[in-house]
Amino acid sequence: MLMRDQIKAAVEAVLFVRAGRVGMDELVEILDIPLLELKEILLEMILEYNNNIRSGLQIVELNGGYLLCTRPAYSDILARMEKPQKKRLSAAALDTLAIVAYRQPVTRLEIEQIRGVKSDRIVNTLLEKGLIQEAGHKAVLGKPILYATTEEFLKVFGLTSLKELPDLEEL
Amino acid sequence: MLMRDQIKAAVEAVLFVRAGRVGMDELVEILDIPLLELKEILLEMILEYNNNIRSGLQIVELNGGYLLCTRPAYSDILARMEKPQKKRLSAAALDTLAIVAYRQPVTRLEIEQIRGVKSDRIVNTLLEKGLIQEAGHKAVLGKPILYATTEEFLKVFGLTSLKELPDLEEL
Amino acid sequence: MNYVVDLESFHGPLDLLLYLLEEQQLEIYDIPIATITDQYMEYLRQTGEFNLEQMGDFLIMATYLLNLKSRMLLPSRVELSEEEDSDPRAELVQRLLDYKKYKKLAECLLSYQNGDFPRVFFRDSEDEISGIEELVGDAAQLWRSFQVLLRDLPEQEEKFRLPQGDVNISEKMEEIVERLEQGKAGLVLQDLFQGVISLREALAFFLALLELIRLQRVEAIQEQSFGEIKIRLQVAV
Repeated sequence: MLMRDQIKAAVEAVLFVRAGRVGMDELVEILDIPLLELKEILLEMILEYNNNIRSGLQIVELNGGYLLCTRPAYSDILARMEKPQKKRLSAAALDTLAIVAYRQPVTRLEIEQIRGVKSDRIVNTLLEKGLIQEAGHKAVLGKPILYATTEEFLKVFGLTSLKELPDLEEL
Repeated sequence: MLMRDQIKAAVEAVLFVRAGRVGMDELVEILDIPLLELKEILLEMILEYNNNIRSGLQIVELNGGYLLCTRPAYSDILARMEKPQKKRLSAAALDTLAIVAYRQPVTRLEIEQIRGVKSDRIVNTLLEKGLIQEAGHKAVLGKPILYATTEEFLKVFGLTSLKELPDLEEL
Repeated sequence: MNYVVDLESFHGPLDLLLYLLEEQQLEIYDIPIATITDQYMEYLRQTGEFNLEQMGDFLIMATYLLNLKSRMLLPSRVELSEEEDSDPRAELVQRLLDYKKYKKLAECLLSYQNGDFPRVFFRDSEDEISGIEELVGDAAQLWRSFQVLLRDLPEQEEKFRLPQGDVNISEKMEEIVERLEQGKAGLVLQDLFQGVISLREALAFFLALLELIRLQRVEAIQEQSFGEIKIRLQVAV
Protein backbone atom coordinates (compact mmCIF):
# COMPACT_ATOMS: atom_id res chain seq x y z
CA MET A 1 0.00 0.00 0.00
CA LEU A 2 1.37 3.36 -1.05
CA MET A 3 1.41 6.42 1.18
CA ARG A 4 -0.29 9.52 -0.14
CA ASP A 5 3.02 11.23 -0.92
CA GLN A 6 4.21 8.14 -2.70
CA ILE A 7 1.05 8.07 -4.76
CA LYS A 8 1.68 11.63 -5.81
CA ALA A 9 5.23 10.78 -6.77
CA ALA A 10 4.00 7.76 -8.70
CA VAL A 11 1.38 9.82 -10.56
CA GLU A 12 4.07 12.32 -11.46
CA ALA A 13 6.33 9.55 -12.74
CA VAL A 14 3.52 8.05 -14.83
CA LEU A 15 2.53 11.40 -16.34
CA PHE A 16 6.19 12.11 -17.02
CA VAL A 17 6.85 8.88 -18.84
CA ARG A 18 3.83 9.19 -21.09
CA ALA A 19 4.47 12.10 -23.41
CA GLY A 20 0.76 12.86 -23.57
CA ARG A 21 -2.56 12.43 -21.86
CA VAL A 22 -3.05 9.54 -19.45
CA GLY A 23 -6.68 8.52 -19.08
CA MET A 24 -8.24 8.45 -15.65
CA ASP A 25 -9.16 4.78 -15.94
CA GLU A 26 -5.64 3.94 -16.98
CA LEU A 27 -4.28 5.80 -13.95
CA VAL A 28 -6.63 3.86 -11.69
CA GLU A 29 -5.41 0.62 -13.19
CA ILE A 30 -1.71 1.44 -13.05
CA LEU A 31 -1.78 2.80 -9.52
CA ASP A 32 -4.39 0.40 -8.23
CA ILE A 33 -6.22 2.89 -6.03
CA PRO A 34 -9.89 3.90 -5.99
CA LEU A 35 -11.06 6.47 -8.56
CA LEU A 36 -12.36 8.91 -5.98
CA GLU A 37 -9.15 8.94 -4.01
CA LEU A 38 -7.16 9.42 -7.20
CA LYS A 39 -9.33 12.34 -8.28
CA GLU A 40 -8.80 14.02 -4.93
CA ILE A 41 -5.06 13.47 -5.14
CA LEU A 42 -4.90 14.88 -8.66
CA LEU A 43 -6.77 18.00 -7.62
CA GLU A 44 -4.29 18.47 -4.77
CA MET A 45 -1.39 17.94 -7.12
CA ILE A 46 -2.70 20.47 -9.62
CA LEU A 47 -2.94 23.04 -6.83
CA GLU A 48 0.50 22.21 -5.49
CA TYR A 49 2.05 22.50 -8.91
CA ASN A 50 0.34 25.82 -9.51
CA ASN A 51 1.62 27.22 -6.24
CA ASN A 52 5.14 26.01 -6.66
CA ILE A 53 6.95 28.83 -8.39
CA ARG A 54 10.06 26.73 -8.56
CA SER A 55 8.44 24.32 -10.98
CA GLY A 56 8.33 24.93 -14.71
CA LEU A 57 5.68 22.26 -15.09
CA GLN A 58 1.95 22.01 -14.60
CA ILE A 59 -0.67 19.28 -14.60
CA VAL A 60 -3.55 19.86 -16.99
CA GLU A 61 -6.84 18.04 -17.36
CA LEU A 62 -7.65 17.09 -20.92
CA ASN A 63 -10.55 15.02 -22.22
CA GLY A 64 -11.04 13.20 -18.95
CA GLY A 65 -7.35 12.49 -18.51
CA TYR A 66 -4.32 14.28 -17.17
CA LEU A 67 -1.07 15.36 -18.66
CA LEU A 68 2.11 17.00 -17.56
CA CYS A 69 3.30 19.96 -19.60
CA THR A 70 5.33 23.15 -19.20
CA ARG A 71 3.95 26.43 -17.98
CA PRO A 72 3.23 29.04 -20.64
CA ALA A 73 5.55 31.48 -18.83
CA TYR A 74 8.56 29.60 -20.16
CA SER A 75 7.57 29.45 -23.81
CA ASP A 76 10.22 32.01 -24.83
CA ILE A 77 12.98 29.97 -23.34
CA LEU A 78 11.67 26.67 -24.63
CA ALA A 79 11.22 28.03 -28.13
CA ARG A 80 15.01 28.48 -28.13
CA MET A 81 15.52 24.76 -27.76
CA GLU A 82 16.42 23.10 -30.97
CA LYS A 83 13.64 20.84 -31.94
CA PRO A 84 14.90 17.48 -33.10
CA GLN A 85 14.05 17.68 -36.80
CA LYS A 86 10.49 18.79 -36.31
CA LYS A 87 9.05 19.25 -39.71
CA ARG A 88 7.53 22.61 -40.44
CA LEU A 89 4.05 22.53 -41.82
CA SER A 90 3.54 24.10 -45.21
CA ALA A 91 1.41 27.22 -45.50
CA ALA A 92 -1.27 25.17 -47.26
CA ALA A 93 -1.26 22.66 -44.40
CA LEU A 94 -1.59 25.47 -41.86
CA ASP A 95 -4.49 27.03 -43.78
CA THR A 96 -6.29 23.73 -43.88
CA LEU A 97 -5.56 23.01 -40.25
CA ALA A 98 -6.94 26.42 -39.27
CA ILE A 99 -10.17 25.66 -41.07
CA VAL A 100 -10.50 22.24 -39.42
CA ALA A 101 -9.66 23.70 -36.00
CA TYR A 102 -12.36 26.35 -36.16
CA ARG A 103 -15.04 24.60 -38.16
CA GLN A 104 -14.76 21.10 -36.76
CA PRO A 105 -16.25 18.72 -37.50
CA VAL A 106 -15.93 19.69 -41.15
CA THR A 107 -16.05 17.85 -44.49
CA ARG A 108 -13.40 18.01 -47.18
CA LEU A 109 -15.83 19.82 -49.46
CA GLU A 110 -16.40 22.52 -46.87
CA ILE A 111 -12.64 22.96 -46.56
CA GLU A 112 -12.32 23.23 -50.32
CA GLN A 113 -15.08 25.82 -50.49
CA ILE A 114 -13.21 28.03 -48.09
CA ARG A 115 -9.76 27.48 -49.56
CA GLY A 116 -10.93 27.63 -53.16
CA VAL A 117 -8.67 24.72 -54.11
CA LYS A 118 -8.80 20.94 -54.16
CA SER A 119 -7.66 19.76 -50.78
CA ASP A 120 -7.69 15.97 -50.83
CA ARG A 121 -3.92 15.64 -50.79
CA ILE A 122 -3.42 18.11 -47.99
CA VAL A 123 -6.18 16.46 -45.94
CA ASN A 124 -4.46 13.10 -46.40
CA THR A 125 -1.16 14.57 -45.32
CA LEU A 126 -2.71 15.99 -42.15
CA LEU A 127 -4.36 12.62 -41.47
CA GLU A 128 -1.03 10.85 -41.89
CA LYS A 129 0.68 13.29 -39.57
CA GLY A 130 -2.02 12.56 -37.01
CA LEU A 131 -3.01 16.23 -36.75
CA ILE A 132 -6.58 15.59 -37.84
CA GLN A 133 -8.78 12.52 -37.64
CA GLU A 134 -12.02 11.25 -39.04
CA ALA A 135 -14.96 12.14 -36.83
CA GLY A 136 -17.97 10.35 -38.24
CA HIS A 137 -20.03 11.18 -41.27
CA LYS A 138 -22.13 14.20 -42.07
CA ALA A 139 -25.83 13.39 -42.36
CA VAL A 140 -26.18 14.69 -45.90
CA LEU A 141 -26.22 13.08 -49.33
CA GLY A 142 -23.19 10.87 -49.82
CA LYS A 143 -22.46 10.79 -46.09
CA PRO A 144 -19.14 12.62 -46.44
CA ILE A 145 -16.46 12.05 -43.81
CA LEU A 146 -16.14 14.69 -41.13
CA TYR A 147 -12.73 15.76 -39.87
CA ALA A 148 -11.66 17.09 -36.48
CA THR A 149 -8.34 17.95 -34.85
CA THR A 150 -6.49 15.48 -32.62
CA GLU A 151 -4.65 15.65 -29.32
CA GLU A 152 -1.47 15.60 -31.36
CA PHE A 153 -2.67 18.86 -32.89
CA LEU A 154 -2.94 20.41 -29.42
CA LYS A 155 0.51 19.08 -28.60
CA VAL A 156 2.18 20.51 -31.69
CA PHE A 157 0.65 23.92 -31.13
CA GLY A 158 1.11 23.90 -27.37
CA LEU A 159 -2.55 24.19 -26.46
CA THR A 160 -4.15 22.43 -23.53
CA SER A 161 -7.64 22.88 -24.98
CA LEU A 162 -9.31 24.05 -28.18
CA LYS A 163 -10.73 26.93 -26.16
CA GLU A 164 -7.29 28.49 -26.12
CA LEU A 165 -7.43 29.16 -29.86
CA PRO A 166 -7.72 32.87 -30.66
CA ASP A 167 -11.28 34.06 -30.99
CA LEU A 168 -12.53 33.89 -34.56
CA GLU A 169 -14.75 36.94 -34.25
CA GLU A 170 -11.95 39.11 -32.92
CA LEU A 171 -9.96 38.80 -36.10
CA MET B 1 16.87 38.78 -15.86
CA LEU B 2 15.40 35.69 -14.30
CA MET B 3 15.18 35.15 -10.54
CA ARG B 4 16.87 32.07 -9.14
CA ASP B 5 13.57 30.27 -8.65
CA GLN B 6 12.55 31.10 -12.19
CA ILE B 7 15.83 29.75 -13.48
CA LYS B 8 15.16 26.51 -11.66
CA ALA B 9 11.68 26.32 -13.13
CA ALA B 10 13.07 27.03 -16.59
CA VAL B 11 15.74 24.34 -16.21
CA GLU B 12 13.07 21.90 -15.15
CA ALA B 13 10.93 22.80 -18.17
CA VAL B 14 13.86 22.40 -20.56
CA LEU B 15 14.87 19.03 -19.12
CA PHE B 16 11.23 17.95 -19.21
CA VAL B 17 10.65 18.82 -22.84
CA ARG B 18 13.79 17.11 -24.06
CA ALA B 19 13.21 13.46 -23.42
CA GLY B 20 16.92 12.90 -23.00
CA ARG B 21 20.17 14.45 -21.90
CA VAL B 22 20.64 18.19 -22.33
CA GLY B 23 24.28 19.23 -22.64
CA MET B 24 25.66 21.82 -20.26
CA ASP B 25 26.67 24.16 -23.08
CA GLU B 26 23.22 23.91 -24.58
CA LEU B 27 21.65 24.77 -21.21
CA VAL B 28 23.92 27.82 -20.93
CA GLU B 29 22.84 28.93 -24.38
CA ILE B 30 19.12 28.36 -23.89
CA LEU B 31 18.96 29.98 -20.46
CA ASP B 32 21.55 32.64 -21.19
CA ILE B 33 23.22 32.55 -17.76
CA PRO B 34 26.88 31.97 -16.84
CA LEU B 35 28.14 28.40 -16.67
CA LEU B 36 29.25 28.59 -13.06
CA GLU B 37 25.94 29.90 -11.83
CA LEU B 38 24.09 27.24 -13.78
CA LYS B 39 26.26 24.48 -12.30
CA GLU B 40 25.54 25.71 -8.83
CA ILE B 41 21.82 25.85 -9.53
CA LEU B 42 21.78 22.34 -10.95
CA LEU B 43 23.55 20.97 -7.87
CA GLU B 44 20.91 22.62 -5.71
CA MET B 45 18.14 21.24 -7.87
CA ILE B 46 19.52 17.71 -7.69
CA LEU B 47 19.54 17.93 -3.90
CA GLU B 48 16.05 19.39 -3.75
CA TYR B 49 14.66 16.71 -5.99
CA ASN B 50 16.31 14.01 -3.93
CA ASN B 51 14.84 15.38 -0.72
CA ASN B 52 11.38 15.82 -2.09
CA ILE B 53 9.63 12.55 -1.43
CA ARG B 54 6.56 13.81 -3.24
CA SER B 55 8.33 13.83 -6.57
CA GLY B 56 8.63 10.75 -8.71
CA LEU B 57 11.36 12.38 -10.74
CA GLN B 58 15.05 13.01 -10.30
CA ILE B 59 17.76 14.95 -12.07
CA VAL B 60 20.78 12.92 -13.08
CA GLU B 61 24.14 14.05 -14.39
CA LEU B 62 25.19 12.16 -17.46
CA ASN B 63 28.24 12.71 -19.66
CA GLY B 64 28.54 16.37 -18.77
CA GLY B 65 24.84 16.98 -19.31
CA TYR B 66 21.69 16.62 -17.28
CA LEU B 67 18.67 14.45 -17.59
CA LEU B 68 15.27 14.39 -15.94
CA CYS B 69 14.04 10.86 -15.34
CA THR B 70 11.88 8.83 -12.98
CA ARG B 71 13.13 7.47 -9.68
CA PRO B 72 13.97 3.78 -9.60
CA ALA B 73 11.50 3.31 -6.73
CA TYR B 74 8.62 3.63 -9.19
CA SER B 75 9.83 1.24 -11.84
CA ASP B 76 7.32 -1.46 -10.82
CA ILE B 77 4.43 0.90 -11.30
CA LEU B 78 5.78 2.26 -14.54
CA ALA B 79 6.20 -1.25 -15.89
CA ARG B 80 2.42 -1.57 -15.67
CA MET B 81 2.00 1.24 -18.19
CA GLU B 82 1.16 0.30 -21.68
CA LYS B 83 4.14 0.57 -23.95
CA PRO B 84 4.32 3.61 -26.22
CA GLN B 85 1.16 3.46 -28.30
CA LYS B 86 1.37 0.55 -30.61
CA LYS B 87 0.37 1.61 -34.04
CA ARG B 88 -1.93 -0.52 -36.08
CA LEU B 89 -1.48 -0.41 -39.80
CA SER B 90 -4.24 1.20 -41.82
CA ALA B 91 -6.46 -1.05 -43.91
CA ALA B 92 -4.86 0.34 -47.08
CA ALA B 93 -1.39 -0.41 -45.74
CA LEU B 94 -2.45 -3.89 -44.73
CA ASP B 95 -3.92 -4.61 -48.17
CA THR B 96 -0.80 -3.44 -49.90
CA LEU B 97 1.42 -5.37 -47.54
CA ALA B 98 -0.65 -8.50 -48.13
CA ILE B 99 -0.15 -8.17 -51.87
CA VAL B 100 3.60 -7.69 -51.49
CA ALA B 101 3.83 -10.57 -49.02
CA TYR B 102 2.00 -13.04 -51.23
CA ARG B 103 3.08 -11.89 -54.66
CA GLN B 104 6.65 -10.82 -54.01
CA PRO B 105 8.64 -9.62 -55.79
CA VAL B 106 6.01 -7.36 -57.20
CA THR B 107 5.94 -4.01 -59.01
CA ARG B 108 3.89 -1.03 -57.96
CA LEU B 109 1.79 -1.39 -61.10
CA GLU B 110 0.95 -4.97 -60.20
CA ILE B 111 -0.08 -3.82 -56.74
CA GLU B 112 -2.28 -1.15 -58.28
CA GLN B 113 -3.88 -3.66 -60.62
CA ILE B 114 -4.94 -5.78 -57.67
CA ARG B 115 -6.01 -2.92 -55.43
CA GLY B 116 -7.63 -1.00 -58.26
CA VAL B 117 -6.28 2.30 -56.91
CA LYS B 118 -3.12 4.37 -57.18
CA SER B 119 -0.69 3.10 -54.58
CA ASP B 120 2.45 5.20 -54.84
CA ARG B 121 1.91 6.92 -51.51
CA ILE B 122 1.11 3.80 -49.59
CA VAL B 123 4.13 2.02 -51.11
CA ASN B 124 6.31 4.92 -50.00
CA THR B 125 4.85 4.76 -46.51
CA LEU B 126 5.61 1.04 -46.27
CA LEU B 127 9.13 1.69 -47.54
CA GLU B 128 9.58 4.39 -44.90
CA LYS B 129 8.32 2.11 -42.18
CA GLY B 130 10.84 -0.46 -43.34
CA LEU B 131 8.18 -3.12 -43.94
CA ILE B 132 9.00 -3.51 -47.63
CA GLN B 133 12.15 -2.90 -49.62
CA GLU B 134 13.25 -2.61 -53.21
CA ALA B 135 14.27 -5.92 -54.67
CA GLY B 136 15.73 -5.25 -58.08
CA HIS B 137 13.98 -4.42 -61.32
CA LYS B 138 11.54 -6.39 -63.40
CA ALA B 139 12.87 -7.32 -66.83
CA VAL B 140 10.07 -5.64 -68.78
CA LEU B 141 9.68 -2.32 -70.54
CA GLY B 142 10.62 0.54 -68.22
CA LYS B 143 12.39 -1.80 -65.81
CA PRO B 144 9.97 -1.09 -62.94
CA ILE B 145 11.18 -1.51 -59.36
CA LEU B 146 10.25 -4.74 -57.64
CA TYR B 147 9.23 -4.78 -53.99
CA ALA B 148 9.57 -7.47 -51.36
CA THR B 149 8.94 -7.70 -47.63
CA THR B 150 11.72 -7.11 -45.09
CA GLU B 151 12.90 -8.77 -41.90
CA GLU B 152 11.15 -5.98 -40.06
CA PHE B 153 7.94 -7.19 -41.68
CA LEU B 154 8.50 -10.69 -40.26
CA LYS B 155 9.20 -9.16 -36.86
CA VAL B 156 6.08 -7.02 -36.81
CA PHE B 157 3.88 -9.90 -37.87
CA GLY B 158 5.56 -12.37 -35.58
CA LEU B 159 6.78 -14.69 -38.31
CA THR B 160 10.10 -16.43 -38.46
CA SER B 161 9.87 -17.02 -42.18
CA LEU B 162 7.64 -16.18 -45.13
CA LYS B 163 6.69 -19.85 -45.26
CA GLU B 164 4.67 -19.29 -42.12
CA LEU B 165 2.23 -17.03 -43.94
CA PRO B 166 -1.19 -18.71 -44.10
CA ASP B 167 -1.46 -20.76 -47.25
CA LEU B 168 -3.46 -19.21 -50.05
CA GLU B 169 -4.33 -22.49 -51.72
CA GLU B 170 -6.01 -23.83 -48.61
CA LEU B 171 -8.93 -21.54 -49.13
CA MET C 1 7.44 44.39 -67.34
CA ASN C 2 7.58 40.86 -68.51
CA TYR C 3 7.97 38.23 -65.86
CA VAL C 4 6.59 34.83 -65.12
CA VAL C 5 4.42 34.48 -62.08
CA ASP C 6 4.84 31.39 -60.02
CA LEU C 7 1.31 30.23 -59.36
CA GLU C 8 2.68 27.56 -57.06
CA SER C 9 3.59 30.25 -54.59
CA PHE C 10 -0.05 31.19 -54.27
CA HIS C 11 -2.09 28.76 -52.24
CA GLY C 12 -4.98 29.14 -54.62
CA PRO C 13 -7.06 31.59 -56.63
CA LEU C 14 -8.40 33.33 -53.52
CA ASP C 15 -4.87 33.90 -52.34
CA LEU C 16 -3.94 35.41 -55.69
CA LEU C 17 -7.00 37.68 -55.60
CA LEU C 18 -6.16 38.84 -52.10
CA TYR C 19 -2.63 39.55 -53.25
CA LEU C 20 -3.87 41.60 -56.21
CA LEU C 21 -6.23 43.57 -53.98
CA GLU C 22 -3.63 44.20 -51.31
CA GLU C 23 -0.96 45.14 -53.81
CA GLN C 24 -3.13 47.97 -55.05
CA GLN C 25 -4.64 48.75 -51.68
CA LEU C 26 -8.12 48.04 -52.90
CA GLU C 27 -11.07 47.45 -50.62
CA ILE C 28 -12.41 43.93 -50.44
CA TYR C 29 -15.88 45.40 -49.93
CA ASP C 30 -15.78 47.30 -53.20
CA ILE C 31 -13.83 45.22 -55.66
CA PRO C 32 -13.37 46.79 -59.10
CA ILE C 33 -14.28 43.54 -60.83
CA ALA C 34 -13.29 44.60 -64.34
CA THR C 35 -9.80 45.65 -63.28
CA ILE C 36 -9.22 42.68 -61.04
CA THR C 37 -10.46 40.24 -63.65
CA ASP C 38 -8.11 41.68 -66.24
CA GLN C 39 -5.19 41.52 -63.85
CA TYR C 40 -6.07 38.02 -62.79
CA MET C 41 -6.24 36.88 -66.42
CA GLU C 42 -2.96 38.62 -67.11
CA TYR C 43 -1.35 36.65 -64.27
CA LEU C 44 -2.63 33.41 -65.68
CA ARG C 45 -1.37 34.34 -69.13
CA GLN C 46 2.08 35.12 -67.83
CA THR C 47 2.28 31.87 -66.01
CA GLY C 48 4.62 29.50 -67.68
CA GLU C 49 4.70 25.94 -66.46
CA PHE C 50 2.03 24.90 -64.07
CA ASN C 51 0.57 21.94 -62.41
CA LEU C 52 -2.59 20.98 -64.21
CA GLU C 53 -4.60 20.02 -61.17
CA GLN C 54 -3.83 23.34 -59.54
CA MET C 55 -4.44 25.27 -62.74
CA GLY C 56 -7.97 23.88 -62.78
CA ASP C 57 -8.84 25.76 -59.62
CA PHE C 58 -7.42 28.96 -61.05
CA LEU C 59 -9.39 28.53 -64.25
CA ILE C 60 -12.64 27.96 -62.37
CA MET C 61 -12.07 31.25 -60.61
CA ALA C 62 -11.25 32.91 -63.93
CA THR C 63 -14.58 31.77 -65.36
CA TYR C 64 -16.35 33.02 -62.29
CA LEU C 65 -14.65 36.41 -62.52
CA LEU C 66 -15.43 36.77 -66.21
CA ASN C 67 -19.03 35.94 -65.48
CA LEU C 68 -19.12 38.54 -62.71
CA LYS C 69 -17.53 41.09 -64.97
CA SER C 70 -20.11 40.58 -67.67
CA ARG C 71 -22.93 40.78 -65.15
CA MET C 72 -21.53 44.05 -63.84
CA LEU C 73 -21.24 45.46 -67.35
CA LEU C 74 -24.71 44.49 -68.56
CA PRO C 75 -27.22 47.24 -68.07
CA SER C 76 -30.17 46.00 -66.06
CA ARG C 77 -32.98 46.24 -68.55
CA VAL C 78 -35.60 44.49 -66.60
CA GLU C 79 -36.92 45.49 -63.26
CA LEU C 80 -34.95 43.27 -60.96
CA SER C 81 -36.34 41.37 -58.09
CA GLU C 82 -35.01 42.06 -54.62
CA GLU C 83 -32.69 39.10 -54.68
CA GLU C 84 -31.26 39.73 -58.11
CA ASP C 85 -30.77 43.33 -57.25
CA SER C 86 -28.11 42.48 -54.70
CA ASP C 87 -24.50 43.11 -55.65
CA PRO C 88 -23.26 40.18 -57.74
CA ARG C 89 -19.93 40.58 -55.98
CA ALA C 90 -21.42 39.78 -52.59
CA GLU C 91 -20.53 36.10 -52.72
CA LEU C 92 -16.97 36.76 -53.82
CA VAL C 93 -16.56 39.37 -51.09
CA GLN C 94 -17.78 36.91 -48.48
CA ARG C 95 -15.48 34.18 -49.72
CA LEU C 96 -12.49 36.50 -49.70
CA LEU C 97 -13.32 37.70 -46.19
CA ASP C 98 -13.67 34.12 -44.97
CA TYR C 99 -10.48 33.06 -46.63
CA LYS C 100 -8.61 36.03 -45.22
CA LYS C 101 -9.84 35.20 -41.75
CA TYR C 102 -8.59 31.62 -41.90
CA LYS C 103 -5.33 32.75 -43.37
CA LYS C 104 -4.86 34.93 -40.33
CA LEU C 105 -5.72 32.03 -38.08
CA ALA C 106 -3.13 29.94 -39.87
CA GLU C 107 -0.60 32.63 -39.03
CA CYS C 108 -1.70 32.44 -35.39
CA LEU C 109 -1.16 28.71 -35.42
CA LEU C 110 2.33 29.23 -36.79
CA SER C 111 3.07 31.70 -34.00
CA TYR C 112 1.92 29.15 -31.44
CA GLN C 113 4.11 26.53 -32.98
CA ASN C 114 7.08 28.87 -32.94
CA GLY C 115 6.46 29.83 -29.33
CA ASP C 116 5.81 33.49 -30.23
CA PHE C 117 2.69 33.31 -28.07
CA PRO C 118 2.80 31.88 -24.55
CA ARG C 119 2.22 28.19 -25.02
CA VAL C 120 2.89 25.02 -23.19
CA PHE C 121 5.35 22.42 -24.35
CA PHE C 122 4.77 18.74 -24.06
CA ARG C 123 7.49 16.24 -23.51
CA ASP C 124 9.18 14.97 -26.64
CA SER C 125 8.43 11.32 -26.63
CA GLU C 126 11.24 8.88 -27.30
CA ASP C 127 9.21 7.77 -30.28
CA GLU C 128 9.45 11.09 -31.98
CA ILE C 129 13.13 11.41 -31.35
CA SER C 130 14.20 8.04 -32.59
CA GLY C 131 11.48 7.87 -35.20
CA ILE C 132 10.69 4.38 -34.00
CA GLU C 133 7.09 3.45 -33.65
CA GLU C 134 6.11 0.06 -32.53
CA LEU C 135 3.98 -1.46 -35.23
CA VAL C 136 1.75 -4.36 -34.54
CA GLY C 137 0.12 -6.73 -36.91
CA ASP C 138 -0.68 -10.37 -37.34
CA ALA C 139 -0.38 -12.71 -40.23
CA ALA C 140 -4.01 -13.81 -40.13
CA GLN C 141 -5.06 -10.23 -40.69
CA LEU C 142 -2.74 -10.02 -43.63
CA TRP C 143 -4.13 -13.19 -45.07
CA ARG C 144 -7.72 -11.98 -44.69
CA SER C 145 -6.89 -8.72 -46.46
CA PHE C 146 -5.42 -10.61 -49.35
CA GLN C 147 -8.40 -12.96 -49.52
CA VAL C 148 -10.77 -10.06 -49.81
CA LEU C 149 -8.61 -8.46 -52.46
CA LEU C 150 -8.49 -11.64 -54.49
CA ARG C 151 -12.21 -12.14 -54.21
CA ASP C 152 -12.82 -8.69 -55.63
CA LEU C 153 -10.18 -9.15 -58.26
CA PRO C 154 -11.76 -10.77 -61.39
CA GLU C 155 -13.73 -7.74 -62.39
CA GLN C 156 -10.83 -5.40 -61.91
CA GLU C 157 -8.42 -7.71 -63.64
CA GLU C 158 -10.29 -7.54 -66.94
CA LYS C 159 -10.32 -3.79 -66.68
CA PHE C 160 -6.71 -3.23 -65.80
CA ARG C 161 -4.71 -6.13 -67.13
CA LEU C 162 -1.98 -5.06 -69.43
CA PRO C 163 -0.56 -7.02 -72.33
CA GLN C 164 1.50 -9.84 -71.00
CA GLY C 165 3.51 -12.59 -72.60
CA ASP C 166 0.45 -14.30 -74.07
CA VAL C 167 0.45 -12.11 -77.16
CA ASN C 168 3.03 -13.32 -79.59
CA ILE C 169 3.38 -11.19 -82.68
CA SER C 170 5.60 -13.56 -84.63
CA GLU C 171 3.03 -16.33 -84.18
CA LYS C 172 0.41 -14.01 -85.57
CA MET C 173 2.67 -13.19 -88.50
CA GLU C 174 2.95 -16.85 -89.35
CA GLU C 175 -0.78 -17.26 -89.01
CA ILE C 176 -1.46 -14.41 -91.41
CA VAL C 177 0.96 -15.77 -94.02
CA GLU C 178 -0.59 -19.22 -93.65
CA ARG C 179 -4.09 -17.89 -94.21
CA LEU C 180 -2.99 -15.83 -97.18
CA GLU C 181 -1.39 -18.88 -98.73
CA GLN C 182 -4.65 -20.77 -98.45
CA GLY C 183 -6.93 -18.12 -99.94
CA LYS C 184 -5.61 -17.29 -103.41
CA ALA C 185 -7.47 -14.04 -103.81
CA GLY C 186 -6.09 -12.67 -100.59
CA LEU C 187 -8.03 -11.41 -97.59
CA VAL C 188 -10.02 -8.37 -96.74
CA LEU C 189 -8.57 -6.63 -93.70
CA GLN C 190 -11.66 -7.24 -91.57
CA ASP C 191 -11.43 -10.98 -92.17
CA LEU C 192 -8.18 -10.99 -90.27
CA PHE C 193 -10.02 -10.15 -87.10
CA GLN C 194 -12.67 -12.81 -87.41
CA GLY C 195 -12.78 -14.96 -84.32
CA VAL C 196 -10.58 -12.57 -82.39
CA ILE C 197 -11.86 -12.34 -78.82
CA SER C 198 -9.69 -9.84 -77.08
CA LEU C 199 -8.43 -6.42 -77.84
CA ARG C 200 -4.93 -7.64 -77.20
CA GLU C 201 -5.22 -10.33 -79.82
CA ALA C 202 -6.59 -7.86 -82.34
CA LEU C 203 -3.70 -5.57 -81.55
CA ALA C 204 -1.26 -8.44 -82.05
CA PHE C 205 -2.76 -9.23 -85.48
CA PHE C 206 -2.53 -5.61 -86.48
CA LEU C 207 1.09 -5.29 -85.34
CA ALA C 208 1.91 -8.55 -87.10
CA LEU C 209 0.36 -7.21 -90.29
CA LEU C 210 2.33 -3.97 -90.07
CA GLU C 211 5.50 -5.93 -89.54
CA LEU C 212 4.77 -8.16 -92.58
CA ILE C 213 4.17 -5.09 -94.71
CA ARG C 214 7.42 -3.56 -93.50
CA LEU C 215 9.23 -6.76 -94.40
CA GLN C 216 7.53 -6.60 -97.81
CA ARG C 217 6.13 -10.09 -97.43
CA VAL C 218 2.59 -8.82 -97.62
CA GLU C 219 0.96 -5.89 -99.35
CA ALA C 220 -2.17 -4.00 -98.48
CA ILE C 221 -4.13 -2.34 -101.19
CA GLN C 222 -7.01 0.06 -100.96
CA GLU C 223 -8.43 0.76 -104.40
CA GLN C 224 -10.64 3.64 -103.47
CA SER C 225 -11.07 5.90 -100.48
CA PHE C 226 -13.09 4.24 -97.74
CA GLY C 227 -13.09 1.05 -99.80
CA GLU C 228 -12.02 -2.35 -98.61
CA ILE C 229 -8.42 -2.93 -97.80
CA LYS C 230 -7.18 -6.07 -99.40
CA ILE C 231 -4.24 -7.99 -98.14
CA ARG C 232 -2.23 -10.43 -100.20
CA LEU C 233 1.13 -12.00 -100.28
CA GLN C 234 3.67 -9.90 -102.07
CA VAL C 235 4.83 -11.62 -105.17
CA ALA C 236 8.56 -11.89 -105.29
CA VAL C 237 9.93 -9.95 -108.21
